[in-house]
Amino acid sequence: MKRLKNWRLFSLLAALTVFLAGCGQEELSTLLPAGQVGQDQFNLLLLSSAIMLLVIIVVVIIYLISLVRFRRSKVGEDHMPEQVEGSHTLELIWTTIPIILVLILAVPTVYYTYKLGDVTAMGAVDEDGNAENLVVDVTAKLYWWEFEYPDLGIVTAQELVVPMDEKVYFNLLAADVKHSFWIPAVGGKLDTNVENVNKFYLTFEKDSKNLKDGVFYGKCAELCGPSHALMDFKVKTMPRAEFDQWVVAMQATDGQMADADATDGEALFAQSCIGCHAVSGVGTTGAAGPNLATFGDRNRVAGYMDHTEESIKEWIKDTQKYKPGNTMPSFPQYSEAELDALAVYLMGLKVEE
Amino acid sequence: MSSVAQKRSFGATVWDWMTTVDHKKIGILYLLGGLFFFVLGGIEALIIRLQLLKPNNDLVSAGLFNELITMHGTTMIFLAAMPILFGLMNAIMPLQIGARDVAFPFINSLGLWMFIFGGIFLNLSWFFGQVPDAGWTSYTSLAITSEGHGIDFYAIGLQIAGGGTLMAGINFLVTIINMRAPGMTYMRMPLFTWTTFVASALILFAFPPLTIGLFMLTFDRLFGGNFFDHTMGGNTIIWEHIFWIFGHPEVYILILPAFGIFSEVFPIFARKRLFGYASMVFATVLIGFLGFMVWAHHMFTVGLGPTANAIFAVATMAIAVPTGVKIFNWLLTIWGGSIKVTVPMLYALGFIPSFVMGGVTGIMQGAAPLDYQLHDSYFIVAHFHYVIVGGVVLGIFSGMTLWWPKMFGVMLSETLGKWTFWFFFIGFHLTFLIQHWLGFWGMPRRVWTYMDGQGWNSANFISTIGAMLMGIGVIIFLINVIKSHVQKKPVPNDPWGDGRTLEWAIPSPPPFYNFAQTPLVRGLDSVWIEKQEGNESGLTPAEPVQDIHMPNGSIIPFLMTLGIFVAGFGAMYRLETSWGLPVLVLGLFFTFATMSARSLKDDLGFYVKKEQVLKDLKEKGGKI
Amino acid sequence: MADIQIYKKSPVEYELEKRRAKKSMQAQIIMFSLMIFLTLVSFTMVVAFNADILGFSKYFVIPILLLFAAVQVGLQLYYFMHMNEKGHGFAKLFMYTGMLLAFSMLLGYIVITWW
Amino acid sequence: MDLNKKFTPETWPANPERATLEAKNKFVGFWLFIAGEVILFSTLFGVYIALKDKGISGPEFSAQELYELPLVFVMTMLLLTSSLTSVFAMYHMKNYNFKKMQIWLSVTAFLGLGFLMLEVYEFAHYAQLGFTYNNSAFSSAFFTLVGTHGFHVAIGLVWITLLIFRNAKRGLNLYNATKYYTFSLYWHFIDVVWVFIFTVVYLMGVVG
Ligand code: HEA
Ligand code: HEA
Ligand code: HEC
Ligand code: CUA
Ligand SMILES: [Cu+2]
Repeated sequence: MKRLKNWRLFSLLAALTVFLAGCGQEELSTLLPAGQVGQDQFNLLLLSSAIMLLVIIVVVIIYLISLVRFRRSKVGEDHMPEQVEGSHTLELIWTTIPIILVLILAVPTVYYTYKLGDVTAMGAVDEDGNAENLVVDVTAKLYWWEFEYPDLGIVTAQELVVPMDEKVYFNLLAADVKHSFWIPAVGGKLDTNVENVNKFYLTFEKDSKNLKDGVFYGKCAELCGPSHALMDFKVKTMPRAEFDQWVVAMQATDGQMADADATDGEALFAQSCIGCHAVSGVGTTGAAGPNLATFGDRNRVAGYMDHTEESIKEWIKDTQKYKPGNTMPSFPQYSEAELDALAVYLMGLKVEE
Repeated sequence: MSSVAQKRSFGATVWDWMTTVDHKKIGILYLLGGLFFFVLGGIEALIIRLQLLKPNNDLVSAGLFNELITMHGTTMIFLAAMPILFGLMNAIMPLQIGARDVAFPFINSLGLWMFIFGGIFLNLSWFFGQVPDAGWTSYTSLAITSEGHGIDFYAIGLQIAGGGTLMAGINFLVTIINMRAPGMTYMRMPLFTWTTFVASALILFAFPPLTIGLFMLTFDRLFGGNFFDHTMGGNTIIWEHIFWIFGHPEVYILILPAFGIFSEVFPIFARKRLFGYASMVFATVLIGFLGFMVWAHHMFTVGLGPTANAIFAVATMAIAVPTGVKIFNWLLTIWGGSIKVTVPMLYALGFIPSFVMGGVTGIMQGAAPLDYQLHDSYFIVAHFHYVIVGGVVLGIFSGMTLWWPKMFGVMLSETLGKWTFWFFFIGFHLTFLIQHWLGFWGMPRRVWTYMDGQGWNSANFISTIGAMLMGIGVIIFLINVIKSHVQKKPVPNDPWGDGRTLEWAIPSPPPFYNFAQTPLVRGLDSVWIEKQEGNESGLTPAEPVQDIHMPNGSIIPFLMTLGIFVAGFGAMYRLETSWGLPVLVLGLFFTFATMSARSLKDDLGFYVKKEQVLKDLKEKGGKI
Repeated sequence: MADIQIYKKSPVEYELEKRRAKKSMQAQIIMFSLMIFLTLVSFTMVVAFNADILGFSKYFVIPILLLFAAVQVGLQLYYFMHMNEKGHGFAKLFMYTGMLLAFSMLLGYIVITWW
Repeated sequence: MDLNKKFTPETWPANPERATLEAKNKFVGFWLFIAGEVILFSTLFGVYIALKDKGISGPEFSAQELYELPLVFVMTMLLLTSSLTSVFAMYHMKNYNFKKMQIWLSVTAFLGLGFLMLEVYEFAHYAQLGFTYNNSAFSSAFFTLVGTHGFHVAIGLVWITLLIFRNAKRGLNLYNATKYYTFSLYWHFIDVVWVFIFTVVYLMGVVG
């Protein structure tokens, strides 16, 4: 109990300094956690910052005092200091106190390590054999993200859609080189290795609708080639009911046709793009390009460009210019009209209202 | 006529430096080579910072940026910081223990040339247009798929330079074990010698894993190995383990000698014996030992599981304790002293708060769950520049200014030195302090650009300005060096007035045999003791003046390394050219031939005659 | 540094030294036989294990194999490489440190971090 | 130091391998080098253990099926015996008996050569079966670990051959005594590594 109280005091102190220096933006700052995992980590940050601040303050105080008091200009040119050998008492003190400080940090560290690493509930099923928890399979590819919901039979890309206030479990894997999956505002990262599946969970407790762009930002945190910096993704969080609606809408995209004004684009797309890009949300992972079933609902093109028809056209014309090293071919042969048609068609691919 | 003479003497000078086995000259070559690469790596850093000056900047392309960070990190760690420290160790450590030379002068020179050729090999990649681009850590899924020969330059270049490092490490160890002057017991050794010893032991144990790792990387890329190809059963995580089993001790190889330098500087300029000498030694050894037990703290997010993460987290935090002991001992050394703020002292004073700030963020990263957020963000960049620049680089500058007169016989200007310090110090904090927050705000490291509207603009701007200030500081330092060497005022044995260890009792620069008579050491800070007792020379000889045995110079180390260097190119182009294989074989054969030449020819060195020593003594004023 | 002092041993000393050398030679031969013996046992054990003669479990055989290897290495180091003699303090220090580090690295690498 | 200084068994120092400072340096340096090699080989062992039986080589190329113990046993005996012969050689060196030392060292070299030939045969045999370096992660790790050891043996052979011929005429002195001695250390260390190779790679591989 007592420790808890001290803890609060420290937190307050640390929080103050951190806040004074600014907290960053809600959709991607680790200082404004939007879920339990991020919150746990933030608490650890506060605790450790407080300890570290204390250490720094103590060191700096001793340092400044000796600097002020023992300058040669002050003690005199001929002053001969006493040649002290050492002091066992002092040595004992400055061994013990750091040990205590480290222990104070070590206990919650170990606790949270196990807590955040606990994925035993991942495979749990209820009586009917349905999964109790939402599981998302994440596949990281050069330079885009694929999100499959294996229990729901749907797949999407670039924008992760998740329900709020429940644990969402993730299977992480890389398809080519190593990447790392990070949603700063929601929780820490976990690498997507090439040879094994990593598992962890996150909880999302803030509705992304209220954010600046209506999404949380996700990042690739492991150097993966020239366009590593552009390997962003977005996260939409919504109440469970809304999520369920979204899932139903996704499941209904199978075989759906475009509106009348986009049939030209649809034809073109079927001709050259469908080999890599699915336009139905029903399916599994493994496509060569991102699933575009929800393309119209997104707010970025290729993860980072503005979500406008202009960007789409630019992108299709010269993909390497916008994401060097990515695996989509450019289509410079398309006329302005054809590009327009494609853009209109793509913008029309929506499952949300 | 005169120009011919001059030319010949120039050639002779070059030959002299190429064949030298004198530890002081080798030290100078290490230092100059390291400084060259420091400026190179610094220029790369400046370009990195300029690219990140504003959002969506396009000063450099994405590919080039990755090449720049890789080469910046690799150059700074392997070719700048370590060699400069080696330079100081080489030049000073034998003097501190009263030795005439290092244990293996020949191998010393071999190590030097391997560093230089390895560095050249690595940097030739710029001229071939195929530059390493997978980060200085070269994680293998990316490093294996990276096209061109960039990563090959990295693997082979580091292999060559790393071999040299290993030799230097063994050489220092044996020197300290065997060549101490009479009376120089282990517990009387200056702390710089101690840290050299421990850092060399770390080299001995940390570099073999790197050798293996680089070997596997080379073979995977060039000879069809499958260590890291998961489709063939390989495993990329092996590389991460091996790299960090090497990599974490490596950072202590860098910082411990810097700690040693500060442990010399504080007593000299506070006129006070180092506080808690024995605990300083113990802490050094402990840090070195623990350094091997924490490598997985770089891999918290790899998915090793909570047990591994928890164990390595706690082990990591333990390092705070011995490091804290050192910090407080330094504080208590200046406490009650008589502090004179010269340039070396200025760096040492700047070091304390800077390093503590970097060290404590290291402990924060050690808290594994917190590191899930911090890892691969700019927070990490901030942490390690705080410990490296705030610790190692300040240590290097401190040590260079402290021993420059001893090594070159030239005093650097104090005024310019202070300008350098303030520009560098302020620039340093400006550059890296704000990066902690960039990390908190979600900015990953190794990004070549960033979009507007993420709240990172002004922080990056400030950071870049800071880097420019650091650049100005370094330029002033270079000007200082040139200016001081042009003026070239003679320097006394102990230019700082309060030298405590043996190197301050002999001329600056010392004669090539260092000590006319091997000194007798009567305690810690032996020169200080002698002077307190009224012995103005600071030395008590342990032997009469007699003939001195010295090793012969040799061009073989240079040639031996040249062979390896050539072989490296052969290996790299073996697959796509017809000349690759023959060149590889030829290079290795050449190296082997020079090796045999060395072992077949008895090289017993020569003697400096007693009369010569006496004559030198007289010229220098009769004192030893 | 220079030349070493040439010192002529007295006949008694000389004999003594010779005898000592002989004795240590004998010890070395005994140790060698021990090593051969351990090797033989190791190989036989494995052959027997494979032929299912003895019915040992794998988890019994492997530790024994490793133990025998460790003993052999100790014998090599102490008898053949003379680590038991004077003037080998630093050799011991570095060999033990090296082995300790190697051991803990392998332990950490294989046991706690490998999946 | 005078190279041509001739010794008699009576004047020959008790520890000729570290009688001068240069010799002491080499002696210490070589031990340190060996300590470094300990780490080098344990890294290789770690890699091997992690990659054992990994890859697409197929069941006929699993450690259990592949290795042939009789061959390994012969190799082991050769190497162990060569360790003993080099001990004999050092015994004679301490007694200033140059001729006998040279003879025993030659025996050592021959035994080492026998070992190396068998290893070459073993590798060639595996390659013939299709188990080549490029076959799988397992094969790369196997050949690298065992091959690095074999490479050390080869270096040792070249070294001792050079020593034997080079000094045949000049006899034993304090300059080359250290060289002989460090060679014997090196040779024993190679044996130490082999003990672990036959245990960890072959025996444990066959046990499965
Ligand atoms: C000279 C170099 C140097 C030094 C000395 C250190 C010192 C330390 N480092 Fe750092 N580190 C690097 C160089 C260095 N590091 C580099 C280059 C990287 C990045 C590599 C890459 O990914 O590219 C890195 C990365 C790195 C990571 C990985 C982060 C990540 O990628 O996720 C971690 C994690 O634990 C870490 C921890 C530590 C710790 C605990 C120390 C400790 O030794 C610090 C100890 C010091 C103190 C703590 C201060 C003094 C102590 C006191 C005043 C006593 C009281 C203190 C307390 C009670 C806390 N470092
Ligand atoms: C010893 C190690 C060391 C040192 C000293 C430095 C020094 C500096 N580093 Fe660092 N850095 C690393 C080691 C080091 N670095 C490593 C290991 C990485 C990780 C790489 C990776 O991710 O793989 C890294 C990465 C790194 C990054 C992150 C890149 C990224 O993740 O995208 C940045 C960005 O700010 C940076 C900046 C700097 C700056 C501004 C300095 C400054 O302190 C430099 C100061 C020096 C100068 C400014 C020189 C100026 C000289 C002149 C101007 C000379 C002009 C004169 C003539 C031409 C005659 N470095
Ligand atoms: C060879 C496979 C391939 C083909 C053919 C292909 N693409 Fe792509 N496409 C990709 C890949 C891979 C990406 C992801 C690129 C990245 O972000 O790194 C992508 C990304 C996109 C995006 C951005 C997706 C998003 O979620 O923001 C659009 C839009 C797009 N492609 C449209 C098209 C159109 C239109 C065509 C046909 C004219 C086409 N693609 C043909 C592979 C392909
Ligand atoms: Cu994917 Cu960085
Ligand atoms: Cu580390």
